[in-house]
Order: sequence, then structure tokens, then C-alpha cells
Amino acid sequence: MSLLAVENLGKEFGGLRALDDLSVSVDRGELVGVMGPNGAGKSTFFNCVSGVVTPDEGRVLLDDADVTGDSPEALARAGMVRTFQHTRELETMTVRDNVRLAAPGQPGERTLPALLRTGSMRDREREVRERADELVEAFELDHLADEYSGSLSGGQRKLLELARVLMLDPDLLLLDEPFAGVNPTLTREIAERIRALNDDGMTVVVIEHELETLTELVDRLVVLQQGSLLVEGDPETVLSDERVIEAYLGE
Amino acid sequence: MASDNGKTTRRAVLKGVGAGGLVGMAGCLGVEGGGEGGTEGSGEGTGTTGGSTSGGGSPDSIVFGQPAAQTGQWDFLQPGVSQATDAALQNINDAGGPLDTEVELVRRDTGVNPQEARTVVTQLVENDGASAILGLFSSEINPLWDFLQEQRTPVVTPWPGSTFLDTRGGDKGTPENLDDDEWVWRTVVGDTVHTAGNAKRTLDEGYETIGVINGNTEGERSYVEGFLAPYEAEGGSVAQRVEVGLGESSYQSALERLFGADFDAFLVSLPQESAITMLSDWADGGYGGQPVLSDTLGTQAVIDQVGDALNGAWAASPGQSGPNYDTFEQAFQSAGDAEVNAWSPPAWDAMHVVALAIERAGEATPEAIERNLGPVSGGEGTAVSTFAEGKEALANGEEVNFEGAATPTNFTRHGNVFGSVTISVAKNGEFTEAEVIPAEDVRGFVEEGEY
Amino acid sequence: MGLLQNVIFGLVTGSYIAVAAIGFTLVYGIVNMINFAYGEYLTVGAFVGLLTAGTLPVPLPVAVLVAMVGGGVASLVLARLFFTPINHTGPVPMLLTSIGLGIALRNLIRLVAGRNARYFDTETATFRLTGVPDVSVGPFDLLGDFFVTSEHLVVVGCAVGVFLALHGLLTRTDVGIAMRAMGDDEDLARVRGVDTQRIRDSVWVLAGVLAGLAGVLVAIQTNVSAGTGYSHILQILAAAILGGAGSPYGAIAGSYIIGLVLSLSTAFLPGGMAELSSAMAFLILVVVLLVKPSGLAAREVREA
Amino acid sequence: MSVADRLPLGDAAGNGALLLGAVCVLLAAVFALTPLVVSLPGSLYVFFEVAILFAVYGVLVLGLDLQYGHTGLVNFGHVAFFAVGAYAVAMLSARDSFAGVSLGLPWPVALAGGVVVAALLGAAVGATSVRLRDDFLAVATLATAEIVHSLFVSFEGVFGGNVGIGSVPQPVSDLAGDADTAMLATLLLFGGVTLFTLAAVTRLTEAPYGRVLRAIRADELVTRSVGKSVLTYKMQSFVYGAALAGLAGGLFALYTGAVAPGYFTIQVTVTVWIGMLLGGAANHRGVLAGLAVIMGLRLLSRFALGVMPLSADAFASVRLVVVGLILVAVIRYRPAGLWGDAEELGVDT
Repeated sequence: MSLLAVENLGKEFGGLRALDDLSVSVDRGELVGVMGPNGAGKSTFFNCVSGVVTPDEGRVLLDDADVTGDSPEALARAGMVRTFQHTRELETMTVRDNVRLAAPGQPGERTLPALLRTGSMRDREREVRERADELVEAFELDHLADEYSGSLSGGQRKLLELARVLMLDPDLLLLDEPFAGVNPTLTREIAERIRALNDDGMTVVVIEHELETLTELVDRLVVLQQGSLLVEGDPETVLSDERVIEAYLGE
Repeated sequence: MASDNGKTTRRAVLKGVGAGGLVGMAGCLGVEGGGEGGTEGSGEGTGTTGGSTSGGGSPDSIVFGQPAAQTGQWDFLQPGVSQATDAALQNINDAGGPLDTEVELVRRDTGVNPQEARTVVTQLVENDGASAILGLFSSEINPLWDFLQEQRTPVVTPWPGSTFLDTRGGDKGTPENLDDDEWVWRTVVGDTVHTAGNAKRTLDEGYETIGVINGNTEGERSYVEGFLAPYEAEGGSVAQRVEVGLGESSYQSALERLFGADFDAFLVSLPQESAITMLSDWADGGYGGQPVLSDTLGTQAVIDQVGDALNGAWAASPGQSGPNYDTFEQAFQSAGDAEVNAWSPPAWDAMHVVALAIERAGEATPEAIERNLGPVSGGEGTAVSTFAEGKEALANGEEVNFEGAATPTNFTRHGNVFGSVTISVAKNGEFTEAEVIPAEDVRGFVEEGEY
Repeated sequence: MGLLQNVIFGLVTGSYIAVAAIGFTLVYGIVNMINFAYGEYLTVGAFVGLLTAGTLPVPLPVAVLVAMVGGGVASLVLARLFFTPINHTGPVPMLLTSIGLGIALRNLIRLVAGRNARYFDTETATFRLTGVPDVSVGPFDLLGDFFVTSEHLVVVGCAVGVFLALHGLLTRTDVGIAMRAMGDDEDLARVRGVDTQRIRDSVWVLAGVLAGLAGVLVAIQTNVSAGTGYSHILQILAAAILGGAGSPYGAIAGSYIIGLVLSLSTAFLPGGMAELSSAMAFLILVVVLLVKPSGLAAREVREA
Repeated sequence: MSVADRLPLGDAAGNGALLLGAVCVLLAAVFALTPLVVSLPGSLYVFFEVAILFAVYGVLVLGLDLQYGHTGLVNFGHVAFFAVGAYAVAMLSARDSFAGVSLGLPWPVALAGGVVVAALLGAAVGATSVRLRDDFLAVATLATAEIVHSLFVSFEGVFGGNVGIGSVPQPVSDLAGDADTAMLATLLLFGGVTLFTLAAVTRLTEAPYGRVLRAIRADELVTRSVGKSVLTYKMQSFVYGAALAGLAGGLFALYTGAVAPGYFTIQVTVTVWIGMLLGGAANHRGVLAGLAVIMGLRLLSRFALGVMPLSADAFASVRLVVVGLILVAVIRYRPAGLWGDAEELGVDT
């Protein structure tokens, strides 16, 4: 059964049709790649799914529940978390705080427990710190843990963003161009981590402009063109499809 | 007088029973314990004094404090008041000063803001050692009322017309007894009174229905209310009243609204600049009707800017009909080039009564001044128009009665003054005095004890 | 009460708000800042005009031109001194800087020029149209007799002149076209070879020139004092935002709406509410920000 | 302030302020409630006056810092909430005011009412405005303050017009009896309240709660995408700031015994903003110190009148020119303020 189902999604920006009757579904445990030329609607697709933008038409189902138009925060709490194409670090916070922030279920994020410094807040914070430190270490950011994330390099930012979303322990992870602007070594490393996460049972959808890494990584490829589904299937089939070749060459 | 020769504390110590000493707190706090319990009511006690004055003989210096509008809403009126104050200061010091001591005047900006005024008054009284305060607007006095009472320093101010002060302030007719005093005096005629003169004129001229246009600040509203009470009591009626904001670029819509009603004369209570804009709009629009102007508008600038359309308009002013206006005017003109405004003569009067009060008291403490403001301004004594005359008369053992520039300066029990009201009519490019409504006529409109 | 007459008053008020609001909104669009010191530019212009008219034997229109030049120069100098160096810091520091600059300028003007209000000596003629039928609806007349004064005509005439000149500038000249391009997308404009700093300077000058004109117009109608411009800044701001911040054409529309609302609310609000007319501009402003923050011109003001 | 760990798990943050605040309030109670009297040198009164005002404005600046320093909400109408709190308290507690409404309720009830009314106004403004972009929020709040001010001036029957509301109870003065003791007790009490406020906001912002606020200031979308209800937090922050301003207003009214529009001009907003920026937004002790610097400078400048080669008239204008230029200079040369953290605020130095 599908974890994420998108049905007949449509979105228009000032007369420009960014998404046109798009239907895609992702099964639990899958690792799906979404590709397409610039302007194909990949980011709009993510934005509609993750609640950043409300679609004009169609439905988004998460675990069979209709979540169309739900806010990003509600979707994040429901288990669907995304990253951004241009990494969005909380630059005025430290690496540690960036990761800790994402922790769910912290009673200390409510006024009264924060004011009263309740035991439950402290206990939870202790867990949060341990988990955050693990993640920071796992992504080899521990030597930068107390730096403001504004001082990180592009690749480090990608890693930090991954660490941050993993803090939420999502069921469904939407990654928007995780390899953009990252050197080849780091690209491979990030790809391995994504693979590992998927192997552990996390459902992952990756948007990527770069074909090479993506086709090696994913189970299934979805190709968008002008806001519609062009082709979908396993990477090899998709890449040999005439329409795909044409779409990319025609760019 | 002799009873008050010692140093006096400025703040009443009302309580002090069984206090333990908190010794050595930060060094800056003198802590008093016990000893003077239960002196309720007398308002007297021995202790420290904040001022630089002392009783007996010639004090080292005498300081007057003037909270001023050097910035803020009414700053354009300050030059006329500052110059009148400085002229009076010159006059007083030229005559040797009270108790043969030169008076120093400290002027500090309040921005017409009660918060700033509070700080300024504190600083003037406590740091500059001022023994009297010669300023403060209604919008400062009203919110600071309790605070000013605590200062126990006389405030003799030329500005406030506010009806709030009609039944507040003064020595309640008992100069020697400070317990009932309310420490605020004004040398300007309150709105309740001189507006009655204007109302009388309006009725006498046969205008029984009027329109009213006024600004939305205390001074403007209070003028209108002062005008309307006797006007309506004597049978006049208001056809339309429009309240407007100050400093707007156009009052045409407000005029359109005002003149939508039917009346013969209309009362204008606005500060000068807004009034000029409004009256220019009125002239351009050709609305007609008899303009009746509030006291502050009888100025050359109004005529110059509005032009011939204003012919026949009158302003009723209480501020320039004192018995010794000419003495003031002469001194004022030679003191600088500021324009006389309605508060200049009262500022002159305020300085004089305070200086004379010191001379009569023989000391320059706030309490002594408070006790003597009544005696030097009213009563039976020799009429004097300047400090020099007063000083001489007092030296001869006579009582004095200061006759001021704005009014005869006879304080009522609430520290208010009455005066005749001068009606000036605009004619051929200037205001000419047309009529003086005597103080007695005006007084008839105000109940005894209510002012 | 004649509606027509009050509409005329509203259009006059709207006219000088519009002249100022265009300058304000251009700065917003190109420099991306709310310039709270803009009111002081009006004051500077008004004083320059007054000084010129008072000391030199020149006719008033020449004094107005001098005021416009003075406003433009002042605006450029102030921008170079205070705003250009912090251009990169974002809207909030720029706004706060302009607030500080406004306080300093206002008091500097007071220090130099004194506190008394000054007046322009002008003659006003009134043109009256009578015999216009009242078209009554309830207690209101839709038409009715009305008048206009020469001052009205000058103000509206100046405003229309400014609109036409502005339109020409924005559509026909290189600088104007570059301004529009930069307002739409600064990066793109830079890529296309627009000298963005030069355009910013041009906008500052233009804004100062318009402020100078508006200052003199207000001063002729009322007077000149250190607080002249400051007392109008919120109306200007309200008009610019109502029109869609950054859009000069929107600002014109916004100004006339504000002018009409001020005039009509003064004339027609019921007795107890008439006092609110002075707060009306702000009420409109708040409502616009709540309902349609992008204003009439409907520019996208999206976060993220 | 350590940037590494905002949440010291062992020793509670803000406890120092809490303790000191309790000491102050206790001392205030000692002076107010016992027959103990003090007498202060008159020359210090003006400093006490300004110190009391500083304590009141301190509560204001801490609320503002919660809104702007931590959450990034540009509230340029802070004085409105201060004024509304003060007016509500005055109208609820005054007995027979010369003008306007006076209900004569006990002052503790009135004070609670004042905080609630200010918080409600905060909620109303917040609900409609916190979505706006920074500079538009500034304009919306500024306009709100103008509207509130003109309502107070215009509706004389309710708010007393320019006269304001008088005859407000002054509980500290009544309890303490003489003026000097009352002044000291007031300063201690208000200082205690300011310290309590400091403790409360410190606890809030050093808890995970504050982490969310700072994240919102940094990037709303990211904060939402990790599951935080940004709007809720922005509303809370705005309302808490408004409620604190209401508290400050209530204390102010009960201290001065009267409120009038003249107390609540845009000057108040400008002063607390300059104080906050000068001290360094997001640093609670820093903003208090910044406020102390600007208020101290203004006070000291009063004493400069005698030594400056200027007339009193010119001096009054020069003072304000200097205040304006300080604001300009701070933003340009110390954008993070004197004690702020430039990296944390994301500004260049």
C-alpha cells in the first residue's frame, strides 16, 4: 500500500501552469527519485506535498489520510519531513541547536514547562541532546558542533540539514536536490547515507537534477515534464525512454 | 513669619514611629528612625533641606525654576514667555533683587510631556534649589497633580486655562496655614472666566445661535466649554460643533460640515497655526458669518495671513488688560524681539508676585513664598506695579498689593485671577481694541467659591 | 452637505499626498526601505522654497523649482551619508536608521530655523459655480453648488504634471526603464548591465525633488515649521502601502483614496465619530495590511 | 552569554535574577509595611525618579526583546500596549477622576485587568499582523499605536481626553506614608518586578521554547518544516510582550496616580528600541544595560545644561539630535549592540 499518494495535482502561478494533473504514489519503504528538466515542476511538486504551497487542484494522501493543504508543521508531525533545494540553515544558531531544534515532543517548547523547568522537560532535553550529539557525530560535524551554522561550507550544510531532519525520525523523507553543489566524494557519502536510511525502512523521495547519482541510488524514477508525469519506472527503463532523452536533450 | 525661621524639610514626614535604623545602606541613604512620631497634619518637621536657601538675612542665592516648552507641541509660544520672564528677572535684579540677592532663573525643557515635566520639576527643586516654579502647562499639571502637592513648592504658572484648576490650587484664603494649600497658582485668567466675557459680547451683539469649531486638545476644548456654559445659560444655543485635529493641511471638509448648519456667528478655538489654515480655508470658501476668536488668535499674524475676510472678527483676550500692561510692554520690547503672546504678561506677573513674596517673607523658602503670595497680591496694601516699588514700600513697613500686567493679580482662594476681558476687532489689517468688559461683569458668570 | 464639494476637497488633499507618496514608494521599490525620515525631506524643501521666495526677488514658481532642486540634493546627500553604506543590511536596520535620522533632522531644522511657523505670501482666487442642482439622497446632496480656489487648481495641476512627467520618465527614458526593471528584479537588472547604484542615486534624487515640491505645496496651504513634514509622514506611508509599496501608480491611487476618505469622513461621519477622522488614514492602513498586504497594485509580497 | 549551551540542565538559568528580585520585593515590603522611614538627600530624587522609570521601561524592553530579539517580530507600536495597560488599570481603579471613566475597583483587580486588556489587544493585533513581512509589521504596529493614541485623546468622556485619568490609587505611597520611603520602596518593588520579568524571560528563552523562537527569527519555513507551529509561537511571543507592556503600564499608573496621553508618545517606543538595539537584541541583560545607558545619557545631559556653551533653547534641540544620531550610529557601527552577539543576530560588524 502506498505511503504517499498524489492525485491529479494542479497548481498555477500567475498564469503559468507549474503542475498539471500530476498523479504519483510512493510505497512504504521505497526509494524514489524525481527528475525532470528545469521548470518541470519538481520543486512545486515537493512544495505542494509538504504543505509549503497549497495546490489548486487534486489531493495529497499520506498513509491514506487526506492531508491536502495541511501546514508543513502538521505534516512534519505526521511523519513527512523535507529538505530544501537551497539549504536553509538556521544560520544564527549553532550546529547543535540546529539539530536539537527538530526534536519532537519536547514539553519545554510550551510556556509553562519552560517557565517552571519541569522534570519532564529536563528529561526530554537530556534525550534530545544525546540523540542530537549522535547525529552530529554520525555526520562528522562534531568538530563544528558549537559553530554557528552560517559558517559551514555548502557540503557541510547538506549534512547538517540531513542530521536535522533525521532528528524527527520521519516515516517519509523528501530530499530536494541533496547533491546540488556538493563535491563528488561527499556526494557519494550522502548517497550512501540515504541508501542506509532506506535500508533501515525509511521511505525516501529524492529530487535531483543530476542524473548519474540518482539513477544509481533509487529503486524507481519518476520523470516530470511541464508539470505532468512523463514517465515512471525502474531507472534503466526510464533512462532509455525516448521521451526522457528528448526532454533532456531538448533542454 | 517668625515661626518659620528654621530649616524645613520639603517633604512631610508623616510617619516615623518606632523605626529602627537601617544603618549604612549604600551610604547614600540617610536613614532616620523614630523621634518625631505623629506630627500628622502640621506638615512640618525638622530635617534636611534640599535647596540652597536658608532662613534669615540675605540668602546666598535665590533660584527660580522654569519648566519650559523649548521643544514639543507648544514650543512656538515659549519665546514670548521666556522673554517676558527674562524681562521681569532683569527688572527685579536691577532693583536689587529680593532680600538684596540676585535671582537666578534656571529654565529646563519639558517638551510639554508630563513625564519629562516630572523629572524637570524634581531637578529644579532638588538639584537646582529652586524655591518656586514658574511654568507648567495644563497637560503637565493635571496628571502631575499629586506629585506637585508632594513637592511643597509653589508653582506659579502663566499657561494653564484648564477648568481643572478652577477649584484647585491656591491657599484657600488662609495664607498662614499651609495644610490646606494646593501649591499651584496661575497668573492667567482661567478659561471659565474670560470665555464668559466673550460669550457676553457674542450675546450682546445679538448672535443667539453659533457654530463651534475647535481643536481636540485640552486648551481648545476647555475654552469652548468655558464659553458655552454662560452662553447657553443666558439663552444662546449651539447649532453645530465640529472638533478637528491640529496641524492638518486642510480644514475645508470640517468647514463644509460646520456650515451645513444654520447660524450667524461661529466660535474658533484653535492654536494659531491651525486657525490660520482654517480661517484661510474659510475665507477662500466664502462661507461668511461672524467669526468669534479665542483669546490666542487676536494676533497680527492671523490678520496678515487670513486677510481682509477677517474684518469684523473679534477676539476676546484676558491677557493684556492688567492695570500695568504698559510697564510690562515697555520692559518686554527692550528685552528682545520675540512676539508678545497671551501668556507673556502673565509670565511677567508670576515673576513679580514670587519676588515680592520673598521680599515680604524675609526669606526665600518655598513655604515662605507660599504663605506670602496671597498677601502681596491682594488686599489693602499700597498698589505697586514693579518690584522696585514693592521693595521700597515693604522696606517702609507697608503692605503691598501688586497690580499686574495681565490682570490686577488678586488671587482667589483657589489661586486664580480675575481680569477684565479686552475685545479686539479686526479692521483694516490690524486688531483694534473695541471694548473692555470689566472684571466685575465677567465675575457675575462665575459662582463664588467655584473659581 | 454637498458630496461633490467634499470630493473636490478630497482630490486636492489626495494630490499633495500623491506627489510625496510617489517619491516615498519609489524609494521603497528600488532601495527596499521604508524611509521614515521622508517627512523631513518635505520640510527641507519647504524651507528652501521659503528662503528663496523670502530673500530673492523671484516669482513663486521659481522658488518652487529651487525647492525641488534643494530637496533632490538633500535627499542624495543624506542617502549617500546614511543609507547607501548600509544598503546590504536589510529593511529593518534601514527603517530604524531612517527613524533616527528623522529625529535628528527634525531637531536640527528646529535648531537652525527656530520654532515659529513661517508663511508663504500668496493670493488666492475663488471660482464659484452656482446653480448646480442638488441631487438629494436622504440628508446628502450628490451635487450642489461648489467652489474651487486657485490654490486647489495649482495643487491638482502640479500633481497631474508630476504624474505625466513620471509616466514619461518610467516608460520613455533609459533611467526610468532601468528603474522599473530594478523594481521588478534587482539581480536580473544587474545581470542585464544596469548600474544599480546609479539608479538608486537617481531614485533618491527623484524622491527628494518630489518631496521638495510636496513640501512647498503643503507649506503654501498651511505653513512651514520643523514639524511640517513629520505631521504628514503617516498619511504618505499609508497611501504608498495602500497602493502597493513600490508601485508609483498604486501610490497615486492610494493617495486619492486616502484624501477622499479623510475628506468624506470629516464631513459625513456621525457626530461622535467625527473625531476619528484624523485616525482614519491609519485605520485604512491597518485594514489594508490585514486584508491585502500587497496593496492595490497586487505585487507579490511573499515570504520565503 | 555562552552560546554553546543555552540550557544549563543543572543550575536553573535566571535563578540569580529571581533571587535578587525576591530580595528587592522583600525589602520593598519592609519599607512599605513597617513604620521604618528613610530620608534621601534631595539631590538624589531625580536619580530615583529616573531609576523608577527605568524599572518600568525595563519590563517594556524585556517584552520587546522577546518579540524582536528572539522571535524577530518588529513591533514598532510597543507604547500602545503600555498605554492600554496603564489606562485600563487607571480606569478600573480610579475613584472620581476629574475626567473619564473611573470604576473604583481595588487596585490588584485593576492591575490584573490591565495585563489582560493589554494581552487581548496584543492578541488582536497579533492575530491579524504577525504574518506580515518585518517592515510591514513595523508599520502596522506603528499605525496601531497612532490609532490608540488618537482614541485616548478624542474620546474625552471615556478616556479623559488630554487631561487623562486622575485619582488613581498609589498603593506604595499610601502604605509607606512619607515620600522618601515611598520612593525607595517603589524603586525596590519595581526593580523586583523587573528582575522577576528578567528571570521569566530568561527561563523561557533558555528553554527549548527559546530555541524555537530563535529558529523562527532565523527562518520560519525551516522551523515549520521541522514541525513547529510558527504562528502559534509568534502569537504567544507577541501576546507575552504585550502583556508585559500592560504590566509595566499598570505599575506606572499605580505609581504616578494619573495617566494622560502625554505619557504615551512615540518617544517611549523610540527609547526602548534604542535601549534594546544599543544593548544588543536577544541578550536580556544587554537590553537592560542598553536601556540604562540611553536613559542615563538623557539624564546626565540634563545636568550638562550649565556647562554647555549653548542656550537652553538650543540645548533642548541638540539633545534630541544626539538621540537620533545615537540610533543611527548604533545600527551602522554596532549592529549587534554593545553586548549582543553579532553571529547570533546574523549581522555584519
